[in-house]
Amino acid sequence: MPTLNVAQIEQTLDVTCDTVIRNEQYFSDLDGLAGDGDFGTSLATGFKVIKAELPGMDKSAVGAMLLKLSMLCSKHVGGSSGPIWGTGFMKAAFVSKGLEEVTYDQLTQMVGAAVEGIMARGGAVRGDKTLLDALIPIHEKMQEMDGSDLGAVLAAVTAEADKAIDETRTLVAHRGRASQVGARSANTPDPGIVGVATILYDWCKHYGVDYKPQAAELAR
Amino acid sequence: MPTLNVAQIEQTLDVTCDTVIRNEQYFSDLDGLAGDGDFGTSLATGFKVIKAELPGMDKSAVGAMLLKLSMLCSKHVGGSSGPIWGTGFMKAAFVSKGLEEVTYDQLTQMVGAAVEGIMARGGAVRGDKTLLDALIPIHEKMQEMDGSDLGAVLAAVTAEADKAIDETRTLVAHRGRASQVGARSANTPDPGIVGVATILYDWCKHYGVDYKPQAAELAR
Amino acid sequence: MKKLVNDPANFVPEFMAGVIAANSDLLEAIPEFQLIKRKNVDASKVAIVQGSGSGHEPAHVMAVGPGMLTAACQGPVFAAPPVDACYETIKSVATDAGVLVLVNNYQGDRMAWDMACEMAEAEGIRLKQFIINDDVAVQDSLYTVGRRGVAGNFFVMKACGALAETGASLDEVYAVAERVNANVRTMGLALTSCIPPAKGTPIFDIGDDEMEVGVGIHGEPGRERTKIKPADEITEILYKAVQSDLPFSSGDRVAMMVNGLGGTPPAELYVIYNKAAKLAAETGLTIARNYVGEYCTAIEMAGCSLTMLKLDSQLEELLAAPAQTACRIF
Amino acid sequence: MKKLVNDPANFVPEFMAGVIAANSDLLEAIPEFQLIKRKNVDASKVAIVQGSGSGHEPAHVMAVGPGMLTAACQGPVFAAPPVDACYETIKSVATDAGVLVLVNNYQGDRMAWDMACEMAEAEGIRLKQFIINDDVAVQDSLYTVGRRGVAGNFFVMKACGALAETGASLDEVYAVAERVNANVRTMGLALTSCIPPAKGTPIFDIGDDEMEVGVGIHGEPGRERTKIKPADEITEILYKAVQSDLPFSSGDRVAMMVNGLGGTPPAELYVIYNKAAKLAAETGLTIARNYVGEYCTAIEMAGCSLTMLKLDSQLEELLAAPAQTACRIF
Ligand SMILES: Nc1ncnc2c1ncn2[C@@H]1O[C@H](COP(=O)(O)OP(=O)(O)O)[C@@H](O)[C@H]1O
Ligand SMILES: Nc1ncnc2c1ncn2[C@@H]1O[C@H](COP(=O)(O)OP(=O)(O)O)[C@@H](O)[C@H]1O
Ligand SMILES: [Mg+2]
Ligand SMILES: [Mg+2]
Ligand SMILES: [Mg+2]
Ligand SMILES: [Mg+2]
Repeated sequence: MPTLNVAQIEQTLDVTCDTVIRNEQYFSDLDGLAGDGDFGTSLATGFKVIKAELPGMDKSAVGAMLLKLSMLCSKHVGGSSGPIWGTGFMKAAFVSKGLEEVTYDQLTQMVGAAVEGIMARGGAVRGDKTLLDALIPIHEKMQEMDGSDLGAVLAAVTAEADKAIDETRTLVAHRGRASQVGARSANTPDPGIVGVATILYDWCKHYGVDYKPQAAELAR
Repeated sequence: MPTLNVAQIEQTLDVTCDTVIRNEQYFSDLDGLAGDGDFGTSLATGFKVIKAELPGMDKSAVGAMLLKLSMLCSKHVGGSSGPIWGTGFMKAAFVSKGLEEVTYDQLTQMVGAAVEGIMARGGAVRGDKTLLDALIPIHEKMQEMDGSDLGAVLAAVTAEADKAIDETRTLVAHRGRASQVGARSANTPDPGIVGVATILYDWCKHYGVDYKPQAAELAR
Repeated sequence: MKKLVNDPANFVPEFMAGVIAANSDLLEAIPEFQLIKRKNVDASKVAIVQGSGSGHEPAHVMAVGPGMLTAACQGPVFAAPPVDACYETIKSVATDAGVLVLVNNYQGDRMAWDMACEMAEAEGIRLKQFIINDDVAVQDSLYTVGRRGVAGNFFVMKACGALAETGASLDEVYAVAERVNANVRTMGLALTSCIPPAKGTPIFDIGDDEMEVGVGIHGEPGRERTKIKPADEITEILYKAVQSDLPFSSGDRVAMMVNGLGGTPPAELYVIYNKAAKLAAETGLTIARNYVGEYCTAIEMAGCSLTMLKLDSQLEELLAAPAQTACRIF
Repeated sequence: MKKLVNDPANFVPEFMAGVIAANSDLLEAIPEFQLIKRKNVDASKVAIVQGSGSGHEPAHVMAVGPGMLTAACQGPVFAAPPVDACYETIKSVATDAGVLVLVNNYQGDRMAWDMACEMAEAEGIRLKQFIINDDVAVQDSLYTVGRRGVAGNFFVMKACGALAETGASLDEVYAVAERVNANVRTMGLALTSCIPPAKGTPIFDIGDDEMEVGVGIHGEPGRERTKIKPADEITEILYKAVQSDLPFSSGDRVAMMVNGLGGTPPAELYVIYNKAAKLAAETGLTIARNYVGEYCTAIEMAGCSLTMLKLDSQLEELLAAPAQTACRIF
């Protein structure tokens, strides 16, 4: 069974930084449709710092690196995204505390812990039209699969996030700023879900995993 | 020799009201080029009141009617135009005080008195790029002519005002708000001169006097 | 982008440096956390803190001063401050009498302050958190995070700040926050969009002949988009939404605020006040205090909001008490 | 037209009615002449009056109150008031101590006030007229009517108002007007045009990437049209024009004002102040008092002006004296 070590996860995070920084404007524009237009900037501000600090971070364990990431989110990401992403990384860090590499099962548990933490932090549930509508099915899909082919897992979870964009598009948001505009959040994609899907799709491209995007926001 | 009685002058003033009211926006737009864009509105505000009050005014003498007109300008015309036009009408009223009709010579004196009054009020001289650059040559032309054919006089003074538009166009204003923008008032027509010329040209049309306008601002 | 800015990334620190430079007798900053606090905090009195996205000036960092906030931190434009800035804000003014944390009801602000409060309490700091939600434009239901906190926030800060100056206890100051919030209602309207400096483009599009009724102070869509109406009709829409919601009724004494959203000049706000005062008289309300100007802006958005607060004698006294912030006329 | 207005013809009377409704304890109006005056004028003190076009709020009618103007009248937007309004303004507050008529240097205002003053003097009213001309953008020469009166006007009103309250004579108040005017300089900058309600369209056109340096408060063209520059460079342009003109030099104590032109939000004004304060420090100036906000607007124009006043100890006292107008925060 394949495992992921600190260096491999660092690499993935570095790709994530690039994705977030490159999409600053696009993510903010999406947030402008039913929100307040800061999602891209908030995230990119933090990930610019993460990108810069990643090389020098404590690499003694996966958990140590993720805890530092969580702290950088608390410090440099404003808006709802700071607490949400900060909480997610923190919970995943707790699961991977002291581990120099993580197994597929541990990885799945990390995602599960992040999902639970985010739900507790913001009170959102599935169907509230937040990035949890991507993360929850991703976690379920990871539980279903055995992890022998990480490429296949990546393609499968990207597909979940991709699907979530279109499946939630017509919903009315029940959490976050978008929920305060009532019916007018319907027929706009949720920027958080698009963000998660875009990150995963960029991982596919980076690792040479073949994936054909469906939602307009991915296939642009 | 033809004379002009109160009713005839009233008629001319009524035509003037229509001209000023119709050109409110255009005159303001011209004033926006190097001034503050209120010339049309200031003038039209006053002439709307004049138009309404004209029928009920004291018609015992030309002077009495013009004095009332002057007072309405002081009361209802804001900006520089209030004192300028108010002073002009007032000085003309003094010359025509108690007269039920005026001769051509008296008419010429009235215009001369208005010119002097306006010069004293605002300190402008010929060439300062104000409506005096129309009124001064008009007064001189009236002194040259004998007034036996009032239609010919009207055509001739309209031509003076018309010429003044183009002759002053390239000048830098030395009086009024436009003077405070320095060289940037050059190559814009003076709204006051255009106003005088437009009124006279409309008189030509109303009284069936043939006149071919030269300046772009008249021939529009 | 028609703005007086340098590098947009420095917009918030630079304007905050300007606020401090202009008020160095009264205020000091901790730039690392985009935090402004009063000089000489009195440890025997309740401290009042707040912190939210930037772009609403004079709210929130410019509301710091005697009789108002004790400290406040700013996030980036329209984004809640990072968690650690919130935490440091509480810590920087934590008094023996305790800290009242006033949070406008946005999920981002709430989560950040929740985390910060947990951290501060873990260190033994005594505090209470209160959530402000005066925006009637939000059609509340079980499935949303509830109404937004908007210009009514001013009255909560003012009343709490005045009461804290008297040496009242944390519970007493908290109770006044509750009473103000329960009696204050706001509704906003936008004529134009606005441009967050870092975004560089308008936050939403709106036609030349359109207005957004019930807009949020971050440009969030409101109740509806309609053709621009005359000022009196606009005032009626805002007034009815606010008046009917509490409801305010005949005999009530109220404070009325016409708040400019940033791009609307003073004279237009008085055109709105003129009509709103007439409508209040028709309802039988007495306007005991009025506020016309910029209190909670949305960068340079053109538009306004109308706020009414139902007064009792204590609130009336608290509003009348002296206070001082970075906003001055003379 | 993105404005909170009803019939544009009623814009000025309606906003003035709003100002009176919001300040009925302090002020009263004579609507026929678009005139606002203080209640309870003290006949033993010098009265100070002003009147100019509307669209500059809080100047000029909103500057009426104890320690500021005694009365003011408004013309239509951007047009001097009619002669008879000026005359009635003088008459309405004429005191035994005399009237100081403060006129901003525009030909329209000057002619109207000249005529009004002649009429008032003919009736035996004691008065003096003073012309304010602080705008350094105007390249003065024998052939113009001279520099415009802009935001520096605030300091003339404030100093004269404070001195008049002490019971000073007309000559003494006039002398202070002279001293303030001799020591105050202003330069403005526009990012956008503005729309007089009755005109309905912008007063001038300006490109999306352009700014107008030295703009007048009625949108009059300034010294030059350039590409938009960063806030710090803009501040340098304004500062240098103002500083070098008097000139202000090392060791001077000054009052500094960053005035918003109507459409620029508070935070941006503080970005300008932040840089201007640094430049002043480099010159060796001490900013004894500062003013950041809207004092003299050009309807909803985006942009600002920078004003500096060189202080002496009497002026510093006069600026610090209490005053009250229709503009309030609390
Ligand atoms: N309570 C919540 N739980 C989980 N995710 C949320 C929650 N609220 C908002 N989000 C996610 O955050 C995104 C918006 O982030 P951001 O723009 O930073 O927040 P804000 O609403 O404070 O401006 C949304 O698109 C949504 O996916
Ligand atoms: N000193 C003056 N003497 C005569 N006419 C003048 C003078 N100043 C300005 N004008 C005329 O008045 C016109 C502008 O009028 P108006 O827009 O009402 O004045 P303001 O400059 O006060 O806005 C100018 O086009 C010019 O013809
Ligand atoms: Mg957002
Ligand atoms: Mg004009
Ligand atoms: Mg946000
Ligand atoms: Mg004018």
